[in-house]
Amino acid sequence: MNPRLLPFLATVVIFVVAYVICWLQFPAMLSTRVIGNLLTDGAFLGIVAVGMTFVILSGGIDLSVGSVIAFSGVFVAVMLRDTGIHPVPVFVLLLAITTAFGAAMGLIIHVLQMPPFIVTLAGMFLARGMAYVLSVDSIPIAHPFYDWVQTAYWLMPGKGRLTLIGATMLAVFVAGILLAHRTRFGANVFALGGGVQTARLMGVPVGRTTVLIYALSGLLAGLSGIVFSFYTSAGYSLATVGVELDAIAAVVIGGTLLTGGSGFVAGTLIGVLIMGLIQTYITFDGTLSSWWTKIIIGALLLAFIVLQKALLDITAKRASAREAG
Amino acid sequence: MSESQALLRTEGLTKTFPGTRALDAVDFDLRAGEVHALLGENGAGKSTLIKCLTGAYRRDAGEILLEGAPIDPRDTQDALALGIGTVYQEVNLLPNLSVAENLLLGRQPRRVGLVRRRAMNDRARAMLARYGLSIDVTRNLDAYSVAIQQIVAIARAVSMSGRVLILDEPTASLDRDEVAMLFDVVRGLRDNGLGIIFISHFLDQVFEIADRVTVLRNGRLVGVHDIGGLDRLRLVNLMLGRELAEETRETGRGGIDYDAAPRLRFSGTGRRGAIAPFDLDVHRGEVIGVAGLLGSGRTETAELMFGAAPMDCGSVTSEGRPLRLASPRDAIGAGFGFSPEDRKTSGIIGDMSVRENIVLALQARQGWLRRVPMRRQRELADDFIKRLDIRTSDAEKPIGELSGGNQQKALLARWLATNPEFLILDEPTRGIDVGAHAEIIRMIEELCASGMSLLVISAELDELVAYSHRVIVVRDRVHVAELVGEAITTDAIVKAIARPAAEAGENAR
Amino acid sequence: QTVGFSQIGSESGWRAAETTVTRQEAEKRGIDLKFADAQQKQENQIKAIRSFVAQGVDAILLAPVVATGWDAVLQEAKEAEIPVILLDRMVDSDKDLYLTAVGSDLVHEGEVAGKWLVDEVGDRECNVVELQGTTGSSPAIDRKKGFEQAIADASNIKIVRSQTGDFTRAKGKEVMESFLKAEGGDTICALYAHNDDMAVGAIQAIKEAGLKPGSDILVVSIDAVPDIFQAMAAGEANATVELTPNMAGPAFDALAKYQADGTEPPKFIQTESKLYTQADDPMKVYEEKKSQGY
Amino acid sequence: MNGGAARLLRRIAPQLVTLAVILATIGFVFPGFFNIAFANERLYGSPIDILNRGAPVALLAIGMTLVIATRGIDLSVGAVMAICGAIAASAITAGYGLPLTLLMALGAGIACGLWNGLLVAVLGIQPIVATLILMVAGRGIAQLITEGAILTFNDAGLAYVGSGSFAALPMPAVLWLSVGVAVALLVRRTALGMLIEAVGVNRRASSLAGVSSRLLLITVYAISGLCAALAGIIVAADIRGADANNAGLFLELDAILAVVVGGTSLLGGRFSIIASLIGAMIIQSVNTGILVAGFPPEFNLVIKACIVLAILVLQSPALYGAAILLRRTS
Ligand SMILES: Nc1ncnc2c1ncn2[C@@H]1O[C@H](COP(=O)(O)OP(=O)(O)OP(=O)(O)O)[C@@H](O)[C@H]1O
Ligand SMILES: Nc1ncnc2c1ncn2[C@@H]1O[C@H](COP(=O)(O)OP(=O)(O)OP(=O)(O)O)[C@@H](O)[C@H]1O
Ligand SMILES: [Mg+2]
Ligand SMILES: [Mg+2]
Repeated sequence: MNPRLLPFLATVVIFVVAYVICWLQFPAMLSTRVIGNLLTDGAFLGIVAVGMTFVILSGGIDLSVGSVIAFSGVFVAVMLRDTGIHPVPVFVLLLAITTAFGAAMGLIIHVLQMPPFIVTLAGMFLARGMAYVLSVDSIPIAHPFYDWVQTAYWLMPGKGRLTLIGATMLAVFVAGILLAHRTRFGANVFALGGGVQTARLMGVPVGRTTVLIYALSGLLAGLSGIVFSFYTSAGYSLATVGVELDAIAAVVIGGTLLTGGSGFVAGTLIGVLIMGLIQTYITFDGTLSSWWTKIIIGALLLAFIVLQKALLDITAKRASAREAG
Repeated sequence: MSESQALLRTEGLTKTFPGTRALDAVDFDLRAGEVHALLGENGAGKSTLIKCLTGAYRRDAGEILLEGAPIDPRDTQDALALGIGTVYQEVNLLPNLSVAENLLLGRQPRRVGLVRRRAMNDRARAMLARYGLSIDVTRNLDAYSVAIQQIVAIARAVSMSGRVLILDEPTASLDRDEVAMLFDVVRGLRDNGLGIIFISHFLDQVFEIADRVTVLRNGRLVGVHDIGGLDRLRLVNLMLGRELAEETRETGRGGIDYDAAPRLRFSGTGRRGAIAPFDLDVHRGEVIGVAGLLGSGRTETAELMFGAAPMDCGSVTSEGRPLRLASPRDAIGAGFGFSPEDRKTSGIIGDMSVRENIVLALQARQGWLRRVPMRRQRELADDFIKRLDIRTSDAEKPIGELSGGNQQKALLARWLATNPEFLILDEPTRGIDVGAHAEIIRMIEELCASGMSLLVISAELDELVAYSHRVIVVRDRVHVAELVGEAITTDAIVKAIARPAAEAGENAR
Repeated sequence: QTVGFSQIGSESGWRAAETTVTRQEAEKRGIDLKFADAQQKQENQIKAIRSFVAQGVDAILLAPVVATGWDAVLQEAKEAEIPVILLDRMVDSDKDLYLTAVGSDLVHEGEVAGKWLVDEVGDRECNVVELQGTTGSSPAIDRKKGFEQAIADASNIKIVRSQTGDFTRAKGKEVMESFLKAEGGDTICALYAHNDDMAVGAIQAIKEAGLKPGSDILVVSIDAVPDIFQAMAAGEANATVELTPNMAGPAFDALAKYQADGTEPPKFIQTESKLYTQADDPMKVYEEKKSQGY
Repeated sequence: MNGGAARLLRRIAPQLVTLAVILATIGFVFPGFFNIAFANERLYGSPIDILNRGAPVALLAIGMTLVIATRGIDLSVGAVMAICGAIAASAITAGYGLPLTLLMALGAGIACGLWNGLLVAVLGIQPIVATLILMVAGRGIAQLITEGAILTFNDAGLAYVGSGSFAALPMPAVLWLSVGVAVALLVRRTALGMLIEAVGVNRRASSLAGVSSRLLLITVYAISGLCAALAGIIVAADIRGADANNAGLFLELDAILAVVVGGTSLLGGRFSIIASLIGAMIIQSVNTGILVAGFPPEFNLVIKACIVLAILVLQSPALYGAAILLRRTS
């Protein structure tokens, strides 16, 4: 087996074990309802985390996504409220805007050689600020198209729902996996993560790839914003604060190195599911106070990361021992 | 040398860095179907010249003509598109990608936009087979030694060069066999009409493969010569601009009292998966050479002895007292020093100045509280810059901006500054020019005369023969033979490397 | 029986008190309360409600972080025949989707505060500085609106500066400091803060600037948390509008009636927005309130 | 010595110019900005406010600079502020007396830093994730101490740390200035600074050269924790209460921003504490400027984003390179 796959496998093993533990404690956790919820509730996070995976693989970071999601919701809501345009063209316009926004950040990062952390931090302020400027109120969305999308789900046996947005996330993951691991663009992303200077010397189009990566992240943040607007039927400028950190955590739990150059899009899906599992577990438990909730989330995050590391170290040791023997 | 013959030409190429004029109006021409060696001391501007050719640097002035037409590569992609393939001095591949991906990055075989993995791996295997390498191409590049990475880099560059192939010190970490293999490939390409630029500090190799040489000194063109009209001495004079006293070794190889108690005794030390347990005594004033093929476990031996890779069996004594070697700090505390093989990732602190790099080990040993006074730091740095002839505009220049060979010298200085009792040098002369090479060998001998013990790993057997009192031969991660005194000859070493283990054992000592 | 409670988070002392009181009320009635803290995120609240539905609780209490976006998940709860009661904030979903809402009218709170100021200053010219809540949050929007409505007819009262203090004491103090610098302390006649915490911070800023809060600058705010009563007792704050943390009591009562015989409660059970001034024996109220987990 | 001063000046010149431009702009928009008065034995005025209000970010930036120099990042500082503020408030109300209270709060900060350092240096967890854990859990711990409420206290001694004055300056300003000077001297008079830089640029090579990189990393996070603790005490003392929910919220981002505006690379290596401190003052000037300017608060973020972008563009190495090129060609 290829040792490159180890971090991913470790994540999967941990997820399965964790789920089994949850199920032993709360048998209701293994219902299609919970599984459907994990997918639906994780949808917007999952989509944005795919974009984040690309960014992190390239050695960058995108702090703007949470704000872009909020901006997208507000933008869609305002457009639907103030103009008679059908949602679909509004979506297209929005995706164009967020993609351009991402591309612009990528361009600044590349041309001005500024650290992504800071550029996207400014982007985070800007996108949230633009959302405020559009509207500080939360704006409900009422449109037949939204009603239709919300009722478009497949009722799994056991009353669980596989919703359209959950399915969208899965589709985005499939596309992301192909793009990252099976295209030249994907290889270039990994190359940037391995070292920008070296990648440049090897003929990787550094500028174009950087711009494309952040554009992709912007695009997916926009898409995630649309999904979020379906999820809540509203646009709200204060929504999704801190989602960028959730996305980063999901990516890292999924076995991608924050230093770039190594990781898996599929691992991110597991990361998102693990984050959802933690939430669900805490709700099922239902006895934790606000503060204990935070402490337990932190402790579980730590546990996952330490376990993953331990698992990797053990397998690495085994492998070297086998080679020697 | 008519105009039509020139495949690649530069006219008045100039490149300035803050504080240095790396290239000063250099004219250079490369013909189709020749191997053209580019020679010069460390810091002469060779790497800079080729980086200007490939667009990695933007030149300040001058023309570049490819087949008579001016070209202006803005980045390396342009150069690749023009059919100029390059192996840069430091291995410039991506450690986090698989070998196959490194070989075919940007040219992966595709079907409907998706990379065909299997086809890619097959192609990669085929590419490496030419160099006698059959490794798992799906593993990450960083699973392999520097030498293998070097070969992969060469394979990649060769496959991308339609018209020109540039090799910047490709043989620095290769063994004879690999070098021979590489030269076969290069000759084949030359016969197919490619122009090849070859940079090396191994003059033997230059004489073996080159058709013409261009010599640079301090960023200026010194001359262009056909190899036929040159001898070694002449070439060295051209490069250095002065006479180099050919070192005549006295046969003072004795003088080590093997009956006295050794300074250090490694008994049964080893590490699973890295190097089999071995015994080794280190005596005062002794130079121990370590020879072996690529990946045989030489570096592992050194890292183990320095505590960089903890041993899992055996014990060490120093002057009869037990010594704990769990980390480099322990080793340094016991008076060890270690100059690692991969200077880019394990040696230099790129963003920091030459001065800081030189005092680093000394400072680390003194502890953070007792700062080496600035005056002393400057003295040390200036002293070593002078003694080792490190070419830098001043001691405050970031070491990353020095030429490769000069970085190596600064690393040596780092350890000499700590005045160690036992110094381990892994490939200390890699990428160092002839002048400095002689200087370093003289220094090794001086150091030993003053009582320091040395363990030197080198792929250059001549060099090992020149200064070793004893040579350890490593094969397949086992110390298989030990040659002492007059028994040390190039032939003997080659034989020990090649001979099966059982026989080699008999010959030890 | 089991009731799920999806709380916004614990961003303020008032919110912590609401959680404490809800727990106490549930315990009093022998209800098993499943508590879920959403850390200020709507998506977490939606997740929590979904998990409550998946667990099959008997009823759900929801303190919504924002008014919009609840239709789908409330619909799901309805389909699973689990009654939902809203606490302290409203949603703009269809009224069929929840059993009832217990809360105060945020606009009204602002009006009460504004009216008090109008009465207090009479015909005097009065420049007011306003400390807003977190930009975009519904209390900030509504309390601003209510206050503006109340002072709309009093042409002598003007809001001269308005900036967000994020509902926090520290920001309240910092922003007040800048107000005092920008306007000059003696031209400001009153401070209106969207919550007491910001007012408490601002009072310190006023004191440090060498002015007397409560007399040089009138201070009116909303929530009625214990600390503001201390300030009132010291004469440093003038009035506060109470937002009771006991929303769960009426909610559980309505729920019990509904479950017993299907009595539909009114769709909105409004709690009182009581005005407290220095005349109301602030120290006594302080002692009463101290035990409520603020 | 003189050469050193000149080098320092050259290093911080861009930050100084930026600060001057921003202050001048505010002064232009709001003419009373530079008025400074003397009352109650201390100075008053907007510039003093900047020094005073900038204290938490400045303190955080000191520790953050060192952490970033090792190629790390510390997201937990905001939460650590909350923890230490809460500890200080509860200790003083429990009657432990000022010295013990301060000791406990500062000790807690160091403990938090050691925890981060352990995760990063010993377990080898990536800094951003390692500190994310404490960022999430730490606020919970702080709330656990205060039980979600604002823990008010009335101890004049502790309040003095936040709102007292010393030598005509507000106490927080005095504190960050002296901690800044102390840490700057500590790292530059000893070899600490150089070793930190070495570890940040190339940890493997530094270890091989005998630098105890593990210990250094832990030390650096501990210093960061200590600075955060002091910032937390100041914030709590300022409002005479520990607000576990909001103390230090999102301040880690401002601190990182200050370090970057100060010209230290997020990729580790060369750092300057003085430049970071000027960076903190730049950020506080922007914040204070926005407050006195009187725009509607909806625009705060957009304005801040634009100013930050402008600063970064002006300080970007690429632009700097282009400027040199221009000068040379002309
Ligand atoms: N990026 C850079 N910045 C500043 N100076 C540089 C840079 N790269 C090279 N130099 C300087 O330019 C000069 C020429 O360096 P170059 O690398 O071309 O030497 P070289 O001939 O390849 O030497 P070597 O044999 O040691 O590899 C040196 O003095 C070096 O210090
Ligand atoms: N020819 C080869 N085929 C397969 N693997 C190899 C080969 N050469 C080296 N390796 C791998 O590269 C790794 C590193 O080798 P290492 O650098 O330690 O060898 P070495 O004895 O120090 O030789 P050198 O320093 O000359 O490269 C080893 O783990 C080995 O498995
Ligand atoms: Mg070179
Ligand atoms: Mg080696």
